[in-house]
Amino acid sequence: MSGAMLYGFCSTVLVGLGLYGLIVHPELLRKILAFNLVGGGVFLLFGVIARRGAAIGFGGDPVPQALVITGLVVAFAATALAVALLLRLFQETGRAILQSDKLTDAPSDNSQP
Amino acid sequence: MAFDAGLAVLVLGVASWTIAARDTFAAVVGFVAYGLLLALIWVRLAAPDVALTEAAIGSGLTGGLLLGASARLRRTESLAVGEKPAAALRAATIGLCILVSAGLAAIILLLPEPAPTLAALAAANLVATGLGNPVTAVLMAYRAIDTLLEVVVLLLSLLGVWSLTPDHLWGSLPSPHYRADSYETVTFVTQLLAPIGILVGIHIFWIGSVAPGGEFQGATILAAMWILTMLSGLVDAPAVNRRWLRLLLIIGPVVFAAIGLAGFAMAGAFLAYPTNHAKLLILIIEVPVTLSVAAMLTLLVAGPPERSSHR
Amino acid sequence: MADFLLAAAGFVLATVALGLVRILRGPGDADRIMAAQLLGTGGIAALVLLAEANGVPAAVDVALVLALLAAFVSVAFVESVARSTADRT
Amino acid sequence: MNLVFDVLTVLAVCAGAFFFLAGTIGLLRFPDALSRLHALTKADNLGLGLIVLGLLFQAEELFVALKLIGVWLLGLLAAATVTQLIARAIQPAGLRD
Repeated sequence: MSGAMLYGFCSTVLVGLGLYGLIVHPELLRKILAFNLVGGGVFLLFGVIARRGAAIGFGGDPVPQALVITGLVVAFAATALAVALLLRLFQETGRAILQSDKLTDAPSDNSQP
Repeated sequence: MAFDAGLAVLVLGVASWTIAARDTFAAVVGFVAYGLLLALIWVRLAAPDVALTEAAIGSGLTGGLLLGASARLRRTESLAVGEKPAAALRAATIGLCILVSAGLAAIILLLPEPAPTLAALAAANLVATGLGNPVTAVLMAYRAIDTLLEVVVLLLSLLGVWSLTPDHLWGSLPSPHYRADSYETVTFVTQLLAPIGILVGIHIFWIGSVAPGGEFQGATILAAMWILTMLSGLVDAPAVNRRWLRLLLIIGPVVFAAIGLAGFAMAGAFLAYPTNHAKLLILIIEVPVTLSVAAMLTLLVAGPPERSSHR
Repeated sequence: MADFLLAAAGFVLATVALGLVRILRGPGDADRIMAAQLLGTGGIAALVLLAEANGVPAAVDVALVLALLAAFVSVAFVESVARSTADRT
Repeated sequence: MNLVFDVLTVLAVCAGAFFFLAGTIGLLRFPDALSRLHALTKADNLGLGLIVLGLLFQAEELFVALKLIGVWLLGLLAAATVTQLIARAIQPAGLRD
């Protein structure tokens, strides 16, 4: 197995890990973090495909590499927007988590075990 | 090979930590480390351009943004306890994630041989663009429309962030936590670092035409230095309704689109460059785009206006 | 020479990764920042070693950017810790 | 001459790697935060410095050598900032003086 393939499998696990965090964490900031983790995994997958396309003296196919650069910038823009929305939500409601309906509005300190 | 295996294990460990950590702040620390390790992997994958972007945006700027957010949300953390989904749901989620990972892994195993590549095409037309770096050529010439749209996406997300401003604060300054009463150490470091950082930013931007680097990487460094001067209280964040700020934000996309339209007259298509002047035109686009992108990134981190201008 | 430098990069990364246990254990934010700082420096060292070992001179630029952003992130780190501590008291 | 440079590189890089190891062990084993900070600075300043020094012997262009030194100086600056700020933050007196 080549180094590139190794990173390919690494990227698939990263996507799975991030997806798990995205679904399971109730805190919205943790969801944003997990989303970025998934992003990193997807970009890495692109990188592996670019590396496989190495030809005529280039270490990799420049087209997927350029796509990843675009993707990183757009992911940052999405993250910044998500963080701004989250902070605004926090200002309005005092909460930064997704809560189930059955919980009451008033935050109580005895929720800790 | 052993190095690659070690690096892969390390990345997976840091990623698991980012998901599993109880404290959000610690998870963000893990995320910054994750970005750093990814930058190393990009070097191993012979993609130094991407490594630069990952180090600058993926780790640095995103890390700074999330750190600020986690600090402001810290008090809510204890509330999240007990809100974790039920064990059955978590088990189902694990199953789903394993399925997704396995599917992706199968795709990797089934990738066609020999791998399709556009490297030869990119190289063949490199001379016509006057550039030496194929990645920059893709970004600025072959797929210039993607890059134009990317700048527009940045601008739109900034508009999205600004639209979260409460009515009475419109026209005021972003983010309350950039205080003037910062530590002297931070002020000193900023005074030392900012000029060097601006030089490095310009260097990274300038070499982008022949070597790894380019406008987005350079712009990110410039943005980081601007944010640093705000963090240290040396300069205040600009009020969002300043005319110079608005001009700075739109000059990049406007010049880009204008030269794109001029492509109809000069070479017969949108964003087509006449053969002899391609490099000059690309440079004319890149300088204002770098400045605009730097301003957009800075303001995206600073967030919506939150305080009035007179203190 | 390339093999030696690659091995050195791996060694430095492995040691600083050990330091990451500090992030896990804490106990305080200060220790977490220290561990992250150590990982940052180790990552920079690994990058310059890789630049020479892989013959990718551009990796030195990556290290330069990383060093610059490390200073930026560390200031953001400390400011946010200071802020959240001030919020709590 | 090349051999001499190679030997110097190996020596300096090994010494640098040693300081990283020492710094990590210190970070893990030292009892309190201030002494851990002390261990950290050794890895930062000397570890990176020696590795950069070792690579300088291999640098073929002046510009690359200057960039390597720049990396080290920036690393020093980041480390010094963090050290200073952490030391201040963990003082029992509080965050600000």
